[in-house]
Amino acid sequence: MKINKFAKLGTVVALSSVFLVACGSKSSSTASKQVLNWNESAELPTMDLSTATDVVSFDTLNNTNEGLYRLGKDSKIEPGIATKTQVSNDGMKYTFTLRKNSKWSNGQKVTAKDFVYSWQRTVNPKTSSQYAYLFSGIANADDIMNGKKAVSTLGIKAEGNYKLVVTLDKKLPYFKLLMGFPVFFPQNEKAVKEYGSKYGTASKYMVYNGPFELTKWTGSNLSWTLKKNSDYWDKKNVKLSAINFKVNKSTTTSYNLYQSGKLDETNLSAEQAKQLSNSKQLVTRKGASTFYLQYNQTKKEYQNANIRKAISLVIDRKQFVNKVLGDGSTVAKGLASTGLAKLNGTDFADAASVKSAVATNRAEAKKLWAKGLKELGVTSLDIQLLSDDTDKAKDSTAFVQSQIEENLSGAKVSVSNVPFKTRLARSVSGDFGIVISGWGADFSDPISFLDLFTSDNSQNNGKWKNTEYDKLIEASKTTDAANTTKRWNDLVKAQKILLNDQGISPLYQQATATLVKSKVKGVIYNAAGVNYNFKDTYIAK
Amino acid sequence: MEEKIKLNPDSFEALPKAEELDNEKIAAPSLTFVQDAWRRLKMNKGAFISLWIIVLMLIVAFGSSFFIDHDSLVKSAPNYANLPAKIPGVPINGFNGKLKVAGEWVDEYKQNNISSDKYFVLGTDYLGRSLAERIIYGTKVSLIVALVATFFDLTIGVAYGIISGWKGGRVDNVMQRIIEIISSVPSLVIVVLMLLVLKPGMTSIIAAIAISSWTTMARMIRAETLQLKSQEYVLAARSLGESAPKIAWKHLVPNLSSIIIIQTMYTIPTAIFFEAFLSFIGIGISAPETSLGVLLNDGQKNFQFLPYQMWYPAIVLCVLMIAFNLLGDGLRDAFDPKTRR
Amino acid sequence: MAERILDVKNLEINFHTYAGDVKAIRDVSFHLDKGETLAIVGESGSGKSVTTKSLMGLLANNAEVVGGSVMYHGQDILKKSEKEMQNIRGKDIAMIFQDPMTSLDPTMKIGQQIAEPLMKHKKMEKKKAWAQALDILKLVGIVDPEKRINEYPHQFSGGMRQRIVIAIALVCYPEILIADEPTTALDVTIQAQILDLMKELQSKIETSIIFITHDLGVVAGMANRVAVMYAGKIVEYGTVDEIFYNPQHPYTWGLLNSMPTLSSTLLEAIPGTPPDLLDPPKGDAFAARSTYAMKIDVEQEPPFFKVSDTHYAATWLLHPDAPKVTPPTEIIRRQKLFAEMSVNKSVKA
Amino acid sequence: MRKYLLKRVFYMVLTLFLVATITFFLMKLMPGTPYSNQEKMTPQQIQIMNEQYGLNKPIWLQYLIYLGGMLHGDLGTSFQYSNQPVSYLISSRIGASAQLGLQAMIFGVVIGIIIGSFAAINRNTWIDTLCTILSIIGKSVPNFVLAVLLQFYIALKLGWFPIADWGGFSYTVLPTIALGVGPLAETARFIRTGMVDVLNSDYIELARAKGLTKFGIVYHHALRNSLIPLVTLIGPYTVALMTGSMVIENIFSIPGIGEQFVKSITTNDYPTIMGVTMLFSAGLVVVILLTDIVYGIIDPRIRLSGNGD
Repeated sequence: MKINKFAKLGTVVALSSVFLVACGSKSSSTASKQVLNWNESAELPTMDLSTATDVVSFDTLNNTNEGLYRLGKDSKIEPGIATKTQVSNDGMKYTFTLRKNSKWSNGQKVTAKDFVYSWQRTVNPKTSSQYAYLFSGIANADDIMNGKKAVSTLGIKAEGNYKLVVTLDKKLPYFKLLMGFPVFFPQNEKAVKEYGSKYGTASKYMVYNGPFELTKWTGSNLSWTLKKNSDYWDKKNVKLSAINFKVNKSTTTSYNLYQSGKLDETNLSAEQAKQLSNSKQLVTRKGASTFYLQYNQTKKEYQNANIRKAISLVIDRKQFVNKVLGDGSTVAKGLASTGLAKLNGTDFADAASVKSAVATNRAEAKKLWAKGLKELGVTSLDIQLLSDDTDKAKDSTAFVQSQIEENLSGAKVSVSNVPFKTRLARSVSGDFGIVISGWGADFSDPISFLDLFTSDNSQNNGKWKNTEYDKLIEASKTTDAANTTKRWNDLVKAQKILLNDQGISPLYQQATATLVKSKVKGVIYNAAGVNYNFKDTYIAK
Repeated sequence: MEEKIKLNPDSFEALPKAEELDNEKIAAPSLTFVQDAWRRLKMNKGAFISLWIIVLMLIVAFGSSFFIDHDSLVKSAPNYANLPAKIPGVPINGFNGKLKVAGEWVDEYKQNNISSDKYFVLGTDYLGRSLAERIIYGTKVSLIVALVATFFDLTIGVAYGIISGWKGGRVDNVMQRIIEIISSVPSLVIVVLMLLVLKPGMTSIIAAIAISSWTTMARMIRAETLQLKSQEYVLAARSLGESAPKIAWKHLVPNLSSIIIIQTMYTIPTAIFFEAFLSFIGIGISAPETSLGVLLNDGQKNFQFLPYQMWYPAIVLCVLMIAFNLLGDGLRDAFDPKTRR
Repeated sequence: MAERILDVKNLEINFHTYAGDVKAIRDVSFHLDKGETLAIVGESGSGKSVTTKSLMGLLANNAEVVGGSVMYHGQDILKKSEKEMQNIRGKDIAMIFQDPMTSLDPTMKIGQQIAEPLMKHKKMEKKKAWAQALDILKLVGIVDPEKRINEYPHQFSGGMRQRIVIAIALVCYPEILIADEPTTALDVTIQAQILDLMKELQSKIETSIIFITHDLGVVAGMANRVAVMYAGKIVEYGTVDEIFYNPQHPYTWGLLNSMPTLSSTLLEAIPGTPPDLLDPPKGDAFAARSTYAMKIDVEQEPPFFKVSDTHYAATWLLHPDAPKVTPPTEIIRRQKLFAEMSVNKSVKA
Repeated sequence: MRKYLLKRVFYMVLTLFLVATITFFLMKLMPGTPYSNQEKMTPQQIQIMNEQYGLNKPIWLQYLIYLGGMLHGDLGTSFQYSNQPVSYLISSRIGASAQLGLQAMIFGVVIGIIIGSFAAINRNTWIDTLCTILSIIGKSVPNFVLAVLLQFYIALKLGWFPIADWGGFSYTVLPTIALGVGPLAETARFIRTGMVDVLNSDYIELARAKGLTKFGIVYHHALRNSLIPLVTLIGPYTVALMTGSMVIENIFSIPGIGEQFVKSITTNDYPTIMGVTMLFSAGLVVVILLTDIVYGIIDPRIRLSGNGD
């Protein structure tokens, strides 16, 4: 009851404040209260965009710095430093005109040279950027990363201070999306040189050109503050005066804080989400990440398609997402996540879905299982199930284990939940039977997923191989790259092949349940790449 | 002096010898050391009750092996997920299938359309598995971890202590340095490091706890052995040419037994705590096996909504720890000759 | 007649234990005159220490005074509150304990330990109390007291520590000094020194002493009167000479017989062990160990029979109807000496 | 005395050296790599990165380099925070942990002494029983369970103290209690037993014979004598507080070492794991040495017998 009343009141106030803001007259009356208290579940490891690898770093970089574009709602491109973009007819050359009123927090102007410097620094093997692979496609990037060419040969040139020219090796249909990802942001050479090894290790060892400036971050503490950047070119549209971030690793703690009003947002554990499923403040952040079973096809039992299909058919995914996870995660339709890309109003996930690949049919499963065992000439099978040691991963393994053991006679599942990096290492070395892992898109394009399972991809730990699949993916990057429909069809076909053969068994598309106070408006969340953009956020009241 | 007492003429006859001897018997029953300890333990109500609680828990936990096996652990029934306790014929809120949701008692069984003849005595967990079953199984696992780890602690610690104390001199010096080094790293850190290297699981936890926790036992045994070594009966045995292992077994171990028993009683709750702690920080027992620590960890995540999921395992864990601690105290008092009256 | 400062009447003390009530003190009466030394002698467990602790109000928690009175300056000490007792302890009645190794606080300078009673009872300032502590240290024969007053107990030998314990007891010049086996834990050579010291101090400080011991040899030189205790009762009391040379109770005979003398080379132990006081025997508690036991000894408790004005003994042997028995030869020898002594005395008189 | 100290310090260094060695090689046995995006990196990049972290060198050389660095207080660079020296990570977080630990120790010891002596003075009465029950419960309830309960009931429901975070004194109250209850229970039990022993000793009887008041006896004699052995418990307490901080800091979101340690375990951050392990060991070894010295200073029996062995 109470919640309802407040919620209504909230909307009214929100509407009126939107009105006021729209008029562009008064924002000072709300300015004093424009402080957001945000929960983080992990520390901020670095502010060096070349070496960042984690969500928190990228999110923070996205709000304190700015590249050519910003990613707005639904991954729409919004203006950043680039005021004008020209693409050559063959799509291999981009010319950006930069705004002249963007400034670093050390007083220097943001120029095209900063981009050149930043990109070269990232692809330089010496920097050992773990995200440099995203540069693949930009002229000479791959060769530079492999140490075959000099850094200066990278396909980026500054023509004067405010004109930037980028040349590509191959067409990148998603190139503009990439520009919203912090790895492609500019870096101030003076700052990098001046701070040396301390660059990006504390808020004072970093310069900013985005809507906010990072403060109170010592490099290892559990709280920091984003303060409105008074030098930001679009500062009049930035409404928040500060965002206080607080790391709480226990969702129990963060929920307690949220309830007591110390936080305006908290992420929820699956159990909390289940209990709060009726709350008006519950916001489910749908991720662009899919979790799936990956079979180790260097082992003969998993080379058997019947075994793989039987295992897939036995899992009741609906029950899993609703009853076990209960955090808004949905049954995966395929590999690429829903909402990632659309063509003519059709979502890629729908277009490329294979119903039987994610269905439950236990009778069929038992038949296939028996058949598979016969083909293998065994009566029982020990299955090593590997996954992370997060709560969700533990729930997943427990559920999958129970589904397999209950329904497939002769199956004996042993589970190991290990830390993320250990899991990665074991995946890479092939020390697993089935691994439950997930992949999140770096940018909003199916290729971000489908690339994983080409036979030569280093991340194809299960070593699933399909020549036609490889060909289709290759075609989408080369011959069909320019033709949107053809490229689309290639990718749809490829995913169907993958699913029909159960190269992987998709489980669910991840969502994160969060609680957000209803007074918080205008939070932009994107599933792929960087998640949060607070530029337009404000507190209604 | 006036005599108010009647004196018989034969009163002053000398006493026959037999009667004399009769008077020499000692009125209080003579008790052996163990009997005396047992009597004293029985006098200590807390310790005695604890003993029975532990026995009961052992019986329930290990007796359950016939009913609760791997299959019932693995089996999930998400339809029944997160139901509160419902005991037939108990109309008390909290035990009748009702749960306090936003300040009001709601019948979760009804809400989830569960047939009215379905009962979960302690409710269910997030996968719809009976919490009672899991707690019993978890208790068993916790006890196994504790008992096996304690067994190693005991054998390593006692043997090490006796050897170190018996040999003395340089051997003792070196052995004590080794103990010093081991105990200069917090044992929990050792356990954590061991678990990182070993594959997670019960065996690793037992091994890790066993490796790190025997030093206290070894120290105490050594100190006592040093004292016993110079006792006459040990010297006598030595001078009669008995072999060292024989002396250790026949003379030292029996005399060390009270220390060993008491120390064991304290090691067990420590091991239980270690296991719970490891599971709590997420490197303990892995699914589908469960333990009190795992249940506690699962429960605390949801404490605001389903407090019973933490309370029940917490109560069982605390009762277990209290029982072992009280029994340990009781045994210490019972065996300690200083408090013998 | 000397002033009677302490009068114990029919004292009965029980200890509550798991097995039942131990009747540790059974109907004990004695008195103490000003300036005299009364020795209470008996085997361990005979109730000597319990008796004296009851005088100090220092009985253990499970002890209960069942009956009797302890009159001190006309007041019954047993009826006094803890608070009132605190003002008597250390000031009027002081005590020396058996084991000097454990009766000093290991963590406190001895100066402070001696000064404590002064600060408590005489309300002295610390400085003054320490000055007086220094004096008493000199008195008890500590060498270099100025230095040693600042030392800790473990830096002293056993004999020195006992001197300190004595110093603590005497620092307030108490009226009664209870010495509970003060020399038992010491070497024989030190024993003599301590005993001499006590005698010397008694004359200086004019205190009455209740001297508890199991060692009759020590008594001879120290005490004016002796009470022999057995199984929670006093079985015989009299002057030193009466006890030593005209003992009447078979237990006293046994004690004397087991004591080395110049003339006898053969020592005889008393056979058997003391009775269990949980269930004390009905008659004479010593009957079971006595070679002179009679039927009546196991039936009825003997009353005190008067031997002289100062000498009483509780044994049926003194009953007029009792057969005359022959005591051990050593006792006969002593009684002979006693007879000679009394003749001499009367001659002198 | 000086010789004894030198000997002790020598053994201390030796111990730390061995701990460092063992931890180092244990870490080398651990599965996994420090990189979270290994598959996406080119061999060239991985090679350069291995060079940066010194992972391409033979293990014995890595070991020597590690030891060499440690002598200069250099514990390497964290794997989870890029370019962040482990020594900085530790030093920036040690304050909170130390404050919390110290407060918990003081809280536990002081309250424990009060409860324990109260129980001993009133032994075998209901007060004693109550104190014993309380201390048994305190010893038996795991601190992380207590922390969750305190946070929920005291902080959230009653609102007496902040729920989490690290700010002023009020923020430290609940974590201090959660962390200090273990030492409190231990102290109470220890003091009770010790004081019962002391109260039964001859010198207390002598003190009573002096006519001292009950308070005087307890304060001047009993407490002093039962407190001295308590010093020996400070070592074990330090251990308990170090390890306890791992979960307590997590639950109360306190930027401390324990919290960092757990994080580095789950992220394979070997340099940090090693660094914290070394810190814990060094802390413990120093505390043990200090308690031995302090014990010698406050106990006259050891102080004046010279070597204190």
